[in-house]
Amino acid sequence: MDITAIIQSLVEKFPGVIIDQSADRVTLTKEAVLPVFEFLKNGPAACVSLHGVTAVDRKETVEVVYHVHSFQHRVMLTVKVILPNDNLNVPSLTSLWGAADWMEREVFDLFGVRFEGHPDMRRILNPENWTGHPLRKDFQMDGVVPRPVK
Amino acid sequence: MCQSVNNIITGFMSILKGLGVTGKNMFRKAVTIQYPFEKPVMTERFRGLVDLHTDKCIACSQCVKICPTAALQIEAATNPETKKKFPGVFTYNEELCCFCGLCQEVCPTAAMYLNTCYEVAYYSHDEVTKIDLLKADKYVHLAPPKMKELKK
Amino acid sequence: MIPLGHIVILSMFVFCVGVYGVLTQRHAIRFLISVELILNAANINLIAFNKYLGTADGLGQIFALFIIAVAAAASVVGLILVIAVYRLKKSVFIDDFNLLKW
Amino acid sequence: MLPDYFNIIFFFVLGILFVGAAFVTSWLIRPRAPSLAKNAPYECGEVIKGNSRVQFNIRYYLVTLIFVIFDVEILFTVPWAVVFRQMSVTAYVEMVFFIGVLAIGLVYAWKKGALEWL
Amino acid sequence: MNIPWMAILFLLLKGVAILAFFAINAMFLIWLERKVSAKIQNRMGPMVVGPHGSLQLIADTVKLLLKENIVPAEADRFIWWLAPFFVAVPTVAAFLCIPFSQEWIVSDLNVGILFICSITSLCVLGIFMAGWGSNNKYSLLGGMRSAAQIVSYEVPLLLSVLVVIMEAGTLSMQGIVHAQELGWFFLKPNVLLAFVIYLISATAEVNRVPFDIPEAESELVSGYHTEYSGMKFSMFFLAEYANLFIISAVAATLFLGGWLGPFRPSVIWFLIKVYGIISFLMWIRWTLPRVRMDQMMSFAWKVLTPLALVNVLVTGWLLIGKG
Amino acid sequence: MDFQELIINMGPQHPSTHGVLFLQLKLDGEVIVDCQPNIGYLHRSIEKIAENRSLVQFMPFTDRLDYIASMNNNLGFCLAAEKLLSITASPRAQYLRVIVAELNRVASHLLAISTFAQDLGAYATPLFYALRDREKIIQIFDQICGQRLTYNYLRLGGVSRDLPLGIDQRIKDFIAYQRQTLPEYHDLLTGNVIFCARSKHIGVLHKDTAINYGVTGPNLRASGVAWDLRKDEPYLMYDKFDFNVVTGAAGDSWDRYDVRMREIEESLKIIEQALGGLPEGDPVVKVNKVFRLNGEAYMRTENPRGELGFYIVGDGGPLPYRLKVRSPSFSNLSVLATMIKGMNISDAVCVLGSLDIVMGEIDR
Amino acid sequence: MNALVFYTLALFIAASALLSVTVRDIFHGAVWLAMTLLGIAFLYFYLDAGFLGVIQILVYVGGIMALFVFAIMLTSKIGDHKIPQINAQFWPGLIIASVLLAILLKIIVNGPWMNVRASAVIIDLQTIGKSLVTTYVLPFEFISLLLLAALVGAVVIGKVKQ
Amino acid sequence: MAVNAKILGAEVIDKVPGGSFFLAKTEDLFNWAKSSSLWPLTFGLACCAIEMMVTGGSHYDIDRFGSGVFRASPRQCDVMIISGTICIKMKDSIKRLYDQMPEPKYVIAMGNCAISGGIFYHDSYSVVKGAEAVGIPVDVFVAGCPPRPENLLHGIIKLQEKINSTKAKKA
Ligand code: SF4
Ligand code: SF4
Ligand code: SF4
Repeated sequence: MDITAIIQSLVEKFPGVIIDQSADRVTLTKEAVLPVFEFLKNGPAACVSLHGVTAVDRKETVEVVYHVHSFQHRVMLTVKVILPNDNLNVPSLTSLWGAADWMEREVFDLFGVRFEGHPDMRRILNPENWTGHPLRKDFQMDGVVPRPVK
Repeated sequence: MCQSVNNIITGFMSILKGLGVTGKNMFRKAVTIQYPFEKPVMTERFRGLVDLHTDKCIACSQCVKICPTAALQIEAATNPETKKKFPGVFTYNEELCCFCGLCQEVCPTAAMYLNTCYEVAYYSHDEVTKIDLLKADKYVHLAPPKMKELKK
Repeated sequence: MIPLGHIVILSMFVFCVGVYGVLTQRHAIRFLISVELILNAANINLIAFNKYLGTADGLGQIFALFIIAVAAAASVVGLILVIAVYRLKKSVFIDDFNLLKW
Repeated sequence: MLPDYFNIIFFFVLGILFVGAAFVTSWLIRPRAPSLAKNAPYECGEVIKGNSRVQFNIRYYLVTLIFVIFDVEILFTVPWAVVFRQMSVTAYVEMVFFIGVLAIGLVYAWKKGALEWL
Repeated sequence: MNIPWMAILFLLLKGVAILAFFAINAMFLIWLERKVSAKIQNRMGPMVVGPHGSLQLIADTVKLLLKENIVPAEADRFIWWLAPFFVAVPTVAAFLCIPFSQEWIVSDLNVGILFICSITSLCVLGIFMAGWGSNNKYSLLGGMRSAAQIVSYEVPLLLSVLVVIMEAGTLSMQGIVHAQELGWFFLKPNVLLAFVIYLISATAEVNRVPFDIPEAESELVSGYHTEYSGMKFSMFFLAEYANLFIISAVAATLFLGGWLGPFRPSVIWFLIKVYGIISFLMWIRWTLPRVRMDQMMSFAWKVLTPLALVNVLVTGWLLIGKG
Repeated sequence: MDFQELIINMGPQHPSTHGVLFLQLKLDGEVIVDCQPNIGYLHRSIEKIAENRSLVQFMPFTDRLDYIASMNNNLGFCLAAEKLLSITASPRAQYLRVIVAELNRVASHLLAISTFAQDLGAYATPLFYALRDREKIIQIFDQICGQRLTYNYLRLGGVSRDLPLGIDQRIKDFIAYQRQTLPEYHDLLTGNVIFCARSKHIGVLHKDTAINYGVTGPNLRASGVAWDLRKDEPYLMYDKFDFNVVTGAAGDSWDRYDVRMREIEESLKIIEQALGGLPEGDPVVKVNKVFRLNGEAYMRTENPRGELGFYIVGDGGPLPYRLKVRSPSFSNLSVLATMIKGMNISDAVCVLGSLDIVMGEIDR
Repeated sequence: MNALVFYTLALFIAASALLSVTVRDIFHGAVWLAMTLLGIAFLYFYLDAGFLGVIQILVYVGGIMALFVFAIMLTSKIGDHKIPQINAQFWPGLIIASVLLAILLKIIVNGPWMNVRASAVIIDLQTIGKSLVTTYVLPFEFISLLLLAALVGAVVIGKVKQ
Repeated sequence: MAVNAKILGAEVIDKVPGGSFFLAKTEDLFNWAKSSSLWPLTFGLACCAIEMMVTGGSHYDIDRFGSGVFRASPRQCDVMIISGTICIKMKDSIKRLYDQMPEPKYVIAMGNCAISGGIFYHDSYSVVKGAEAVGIPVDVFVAGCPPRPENLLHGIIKLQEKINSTKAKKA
């Protein structure tokens, strides 16, 4: 089963939730996150490893990016979920992967995306009494010296 | 019973083996370089402090632009006769530099280079924050004491 | 040499301090400490009498040895009881040791 | 010749003097700059959570207990060890019995898990 | 009442000599330790302060004298002050009956060997106090561990000493040495076993690798003396090395014939043996990893103690058979 | 019995937390009932900085992520950037990259096993031996690129400079030397009874847990999963070399140590082959000075600590729009809390040491 | 000199005994008890009972005191290691103890031993050893049983409550 | 800097009787002792810590200068080598550790990060700009990124020079 087959199976299994797809990447609707990952992990794709969770701040939206990986088929699939800025909530994957715990905390810390159902949604890298999410493009803080030379 | 006796013996032997290794090393020569008395020779690629062949610099600012830490500052000046640019002010903030050598790589005239000076310890920031790259004796004050003094 | 009486007076004093402790201390470990004092007072006497008036077979010293052994056994058991009761009742005070209910 | 007890006490006093002298010397020449932060207990540089005086595992106690028992046993063995060669075999047998009884104790404690750590 | 002033003066002189030896020996041992470790690790060790770092320890000592003394807030001051005394004073006292040679012994007590054993067991209390008084979790944990460890290894240690007592029939240190005039004790297989047990348990007693659990740096920072600074800390340090000397001296006396040797002065023989043992212990220290607490405890109780008990009985049987 | 629990702070300054990790341990007696790792004490905002640096300028920052294996970090970043820009490095450069990356792997593993031994209380000696041997590699790097730790050696399309003269002999000497000294480690540690007693059956990481937590690298292989990107998704020229993927059996601390030990040997093999087959040619291909970054690329490589991923998103400008570092230690550490529950402190230290984490890349 | 040493020692013993039951902090109490026991050990040395002195240190100070300290650590929390000394039994206790002391003192001072100065025998270890395995062999073996009983009992109590 | 002035304060002069010659000699002795036995705190922050380890290692052997006794507890050490980047989360801990060291204490800032923030000076939201920004007075700066081990040794020698040239404050 190669990557196209996996994406194909996804499209067949979950009609309507794949908003966008390319060679090794699919974009999902938010609601479908849990079932799709469940299927990816336990289904024929056997993407047993959650390789990474991250996000990209696209100004109006925030993309949450998941990399899942299958030892069996040797493929890495990128899954994206696009969240509007005013509702940065997405289901947590902690029920599926232990790895999701810290990774989601990191995304929360740096981007402010809240993962619903996460058991321990605290900051991880920055001090807990912080406000602001530093990797947002609009992040401002006193004491940050921008590099003078462009 | 046999098993545990055997275990004890192998365990004992393994400890002896370990002692053998350390014992053997006791008679190896020390690898220490006695630093202030013997100084290592820096390799020719060594990336020490940023230095400048003043005459070669054409004030193109490429080094300043590439520097990831903005450690360099240049003010270009133009020679009114030849219309050639040369650095009017060229300062280097050693405390920001990360000794990546990118400035050296990017310099079109090989004016910028990283010298082999590595003994950079000082008591106050002023000694290194605004190093005038155009001065010839800019690093003299950092030079370590001479060998004679050390062996007092 | 020091007169025997002086040593005995010292031992009496230690003994009485022990008795005082036993009577007044509410803390169980304190209580045991006092008991140790009493035993030691006895031991001092034994040794002193052995030295001054003793027989050739060293009865006094041997008796002192036995007392030390008994004291060791006693404090071993006593302290473990204190700990056990403490773990059960969260208290180290003798007033709270109501052994019947326990 | 001085009596033994004097030597012993003398050496104790000497030891105390030695340590005391070191402290006094140090007290004379050392700087003092106490501060609140300095006197705070050290805990890897983090703020202290919880209290340091808490109860501990009973195992420590059990081990010490067995030690005390054995200590007493050994103290009874020493006089025997000094003289048993001049005595008859009975002395030896008596000691075997004595040690045997305590060995039973050790085995018992072992089997009961009092020697297990964790 | 006549006071034997001369004798007291003489004793005082001996005492001062012992103290001087005590301090110099500890310094030398620390220097030796650093040099031995350096050798093992292909390094140089102290080099710059004095020729080959010979003045290093003087510098360390003076510096420790000059260090500020920090009393942690909430520390139990009384206990905290007392602890170094309890740790260091017994080690001084133990030198009382170490036979450096036929003549060089301050006082040959007739309970010599037991005196040393008992005096050094006072350290347990000092360690407790240090742990309790510091009001620090690492100290407390370290202190408890240390005490449990010392206490556990005391049993096989005493049992192996007992074997020697049986062989020699006396408790006096000189008596034990004299009993070996016909042959050093460790040549007998049962005493050799006792020697090994003694060395292992003595290593544990003085908290050295592989039994350095209370000071386990990678777990508990530095154990019960985490909070101690300056001179108080150096007392712990000093006591540690003095103890190292004491256990080695006892081992040399009990098993290796003490100051006996083919020629005089016998004190040379004694020192050679002692420093030999110390170097061996250092060699071990810089080679082996640390055992875990539970492993260490079960080793003491389940291996060494039964072994030592059996050894005592066997020795008794052998001697009875002979006599 | 309700025990009053003892809360102990381990770190941020603690000899065995490998940097500035802060573990808050709840103890019952000496048994850990709860462990709360706190990270971020070395959070240097590298991902934010990356958004303001060009790809070339960012290279020095990758050195400082996993500072024990800077070359491998350089490599990971280079490959990701090259993937984004569709550049292929010259063959010689690829070989050179393999050589330096594997050398660095050896150096990193040496440090890993020796700090592990240090955590087990093997007082300084194994550590100093490892530093002694590692120093030889460092000196080679010093000669190749002029720095001892922060190499900044790789460039888009190749490496910054070709090997200096005579270095290949030096590397060969090193390989011979290392092969000679490796048995010393085996004698000193691998078979040592105390070492085994301390590390065998301690901290068993089951295969499924490891995968579930995204554990990668030697830690995963020690649990018995034969997964090595160099073999399974070969990048550079790794498919040309003959080496084995080392796996462990039980997944305990000793296995993690042993896997590293054997990987050193495999790496030496790779270096030898790469040196032998080093093709002639330019060490770097010509690339544009100014790039436009479009689209996104994710590339992962096998770091000494596991799979290092770089995720670069471009928006058409010269600077990355977003750069994410997927660091192996981050996942490897996240499994710690579940592993050490119910252990005593000594074992916890042993497990932490065997995971071989580097705070620099965890906190970024 | 003998007398001087003795009276200093006696003072030390008496003072630390008193302190061990009167100081507020239980741990301090234990430490003072240790001092008392140490002093008593010296007293044994003074009385030429070297073996007893050694045993006193080894068993009492090194062993039993360690037990006490562990027990204190096992049962104390911060705050309660300072316990009030004055309670309802204070005055009765003090009075009873003082009266007892007075009575005993009277007995002693008037008794036949007050001024005995000659020391009879010096008992060495050999003697103790011999008596122990001959005359007193029964109590000797009994001690082993007692110790065993104590060990078993303590282990049972300690384990049951786990 | 101010640290040095504090150490041999007026109190010492008051307390040690004797002539000024003796005083000067003791002072020399004290300075010598202090400078020859600088025990560092086992404390690594970032990349520079690796170089610090290497400095302790066989090739450079910091123990030659008597500074090889790395103590894990701040109570027993004399010099704190800040080796690496100080981040906001870490800064309180560092300050606390510094505070908990007994006088006389010295600080070596190793690496540009500890000196000024170094490579992370610009654009970083979480890096403190050097040890002095945390309130720790630094005695010797050892620049580099990371400084070579020789450089750290050089820094220690510089610190020794500095200690040796301190004069006690006259009362
Ligand atoms: S790049 Fe070279 S020539 Fe251009 S300004 Fe810099 S130093 Fe001068
Ligand atoms: S070496 Fe790097 S950091 Fe330093 S001045 Fe040059 S470009 Fe800037
Ligand atoms: S100065 Fe450089 S090497 Fe040192 S910690 Fe900072 S970035 Fe790392």
